Amino acid sequence: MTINELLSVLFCLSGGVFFLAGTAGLIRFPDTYSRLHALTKADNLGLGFIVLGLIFVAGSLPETIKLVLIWPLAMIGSSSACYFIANHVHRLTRNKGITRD
Amino acid sequence: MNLAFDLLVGLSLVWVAWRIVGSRDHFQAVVLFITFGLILSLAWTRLQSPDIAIAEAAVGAGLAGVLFMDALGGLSSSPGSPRPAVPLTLLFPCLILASIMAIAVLFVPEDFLGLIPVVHGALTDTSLEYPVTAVLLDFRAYDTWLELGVLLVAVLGVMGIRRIGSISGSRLPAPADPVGRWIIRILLPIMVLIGGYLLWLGAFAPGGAFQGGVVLAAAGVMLWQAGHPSLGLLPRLWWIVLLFCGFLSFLILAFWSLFHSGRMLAHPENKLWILGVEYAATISIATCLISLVLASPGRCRVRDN
Amino acid sequence: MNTFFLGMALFLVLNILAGLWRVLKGPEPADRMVAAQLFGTTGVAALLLLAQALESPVIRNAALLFALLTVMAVLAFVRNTSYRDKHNNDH
Amino acid sequence: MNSLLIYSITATSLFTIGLMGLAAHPNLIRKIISLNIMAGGVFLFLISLAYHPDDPGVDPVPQAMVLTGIVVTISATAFALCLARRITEITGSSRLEDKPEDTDS
Repeated sequence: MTINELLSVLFCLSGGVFFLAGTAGLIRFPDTYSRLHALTKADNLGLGFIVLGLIFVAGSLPETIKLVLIWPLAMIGSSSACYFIANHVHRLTRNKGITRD
Repeated sequence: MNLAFDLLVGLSLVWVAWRIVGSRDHFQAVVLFITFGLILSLAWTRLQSPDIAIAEAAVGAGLAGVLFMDALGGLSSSPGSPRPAVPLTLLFPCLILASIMAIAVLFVPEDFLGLIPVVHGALTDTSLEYPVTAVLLDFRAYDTWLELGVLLVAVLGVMGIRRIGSISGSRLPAPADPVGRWIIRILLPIMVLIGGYLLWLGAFAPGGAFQGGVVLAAAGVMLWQAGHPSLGLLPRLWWIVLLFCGFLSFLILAFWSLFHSGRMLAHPENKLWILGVEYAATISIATCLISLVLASPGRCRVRDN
Repeated sequence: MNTFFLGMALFLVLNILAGLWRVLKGPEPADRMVAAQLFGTTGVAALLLLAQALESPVIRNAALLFALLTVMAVLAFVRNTSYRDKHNNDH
Repeated sequence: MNSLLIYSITATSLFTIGLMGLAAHPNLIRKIISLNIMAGGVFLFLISLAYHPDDPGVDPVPQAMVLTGIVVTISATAFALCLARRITEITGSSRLEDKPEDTDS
């Protein structure tokens, strides 16, 4: 096992830990706002670690660039989705007359 | 490990499908259906069909989600039925059907090769290097041609139901807030780029007219979601030209080869012909799918009693 | 090495299955939507790992598309539910 | 027990589950989702027959058929949803009941 493969395994495993944390957060957190943390923080970090791990074994330069491109795109997508959902929930609770800080 | 992965994906597909059918809440069923598409694309990946995984990614994650969410918003949100979703009298015939089909699967011979040798033998006759694209655009060009016809019929049907003649007057969603406009400004050029890249890739690697068209369609729908009329900006004539250009280019190719070689849709000698047909088909697929999504929301213009 | 990547992908699929509990339980539609978006990110990672494990780099295109497109369903969801609320308030 | 068997049996189960949903649900959106599940089952069956793990690779003809099939399915879904909207507008309900209600109004 070369040093590259070892690093790759290490980073992928830590990415897996973050995904596990994200899933646990999705299931265990009490309300919608806190569940959004699982989406925007834990899973994006997990994806970042897995991308980082795969870069070590990706091979050619174009493939590496594609891999590196995927992470910021996924982050843009999920963070804006988080904003939309949070905005939506906030509007709903405000319309119902429930104040929630 | 392969076997474990296959078992897990298969079981989760069946379970998710069962939950989709069994759930009372319609919104829950739609979200589960989006997840179903995701797991299905993992199965396509495992079965070494990257073309289908790409198409499923664009259709399942993008277009189908938008269509069903729109439909949930438009149709009345009546709560699910209080009785059990699946009656028992239906369960037994379906179980029998499933077991008959499963037993039939056992009789598929192990060394069943299908059409692989034929396709690979004929691949030297065509100017395309990637077999799936060669099948789509050359060997089974009739299928692709009529498939474009089906898309056109679907668009005409939707236009007929909505009683509208073009999508230029179709209802716009409320303009997205600054964040929505910002992400669309970032994501849209990348999506158009990927659509073109997939189209270019199709001659020698997984990609091609269908995948490129679906990705471009998703880009158009996303633009529309930001409150921009996207294709609705076009004059009606240009919109019709874009809708029909794929179908018409196949028609022209058919007649051209009929006069030159005596057979309809024979192998064109020149690679430019195939590329032209492929590009026209991509534009038509994208235009048809965008029109289908854009034309559906809102009420009908004329209400008859 | 490929077996390790396939095993990681399997682990991510297990994560998705565990997260389905939130979709089923849900109480609000927004919770279900959060779960769907989370599956999108997990699915991107699983597809990337599968691309490495099965040695077919074109799968990365599919992963790229998932990363780009999962937000579309959220946009449609927010638009339609807020429209429906406005509609209900009118009557 | 190999991958071919797993995926084909999954495909037949998906087809049956979709059929069951199509018959059981009165709501039109649910019927259309069930149709989509059935389509997924058919596609999975075709591809599982096309897949050969050994040297000849994957059969391109079913792949091309499924590729066209996916695009046809999404356009048919859009058309069906449009029809469902029209039915809802005319009858005022998005359900198909066994006993038709009085729709005099």
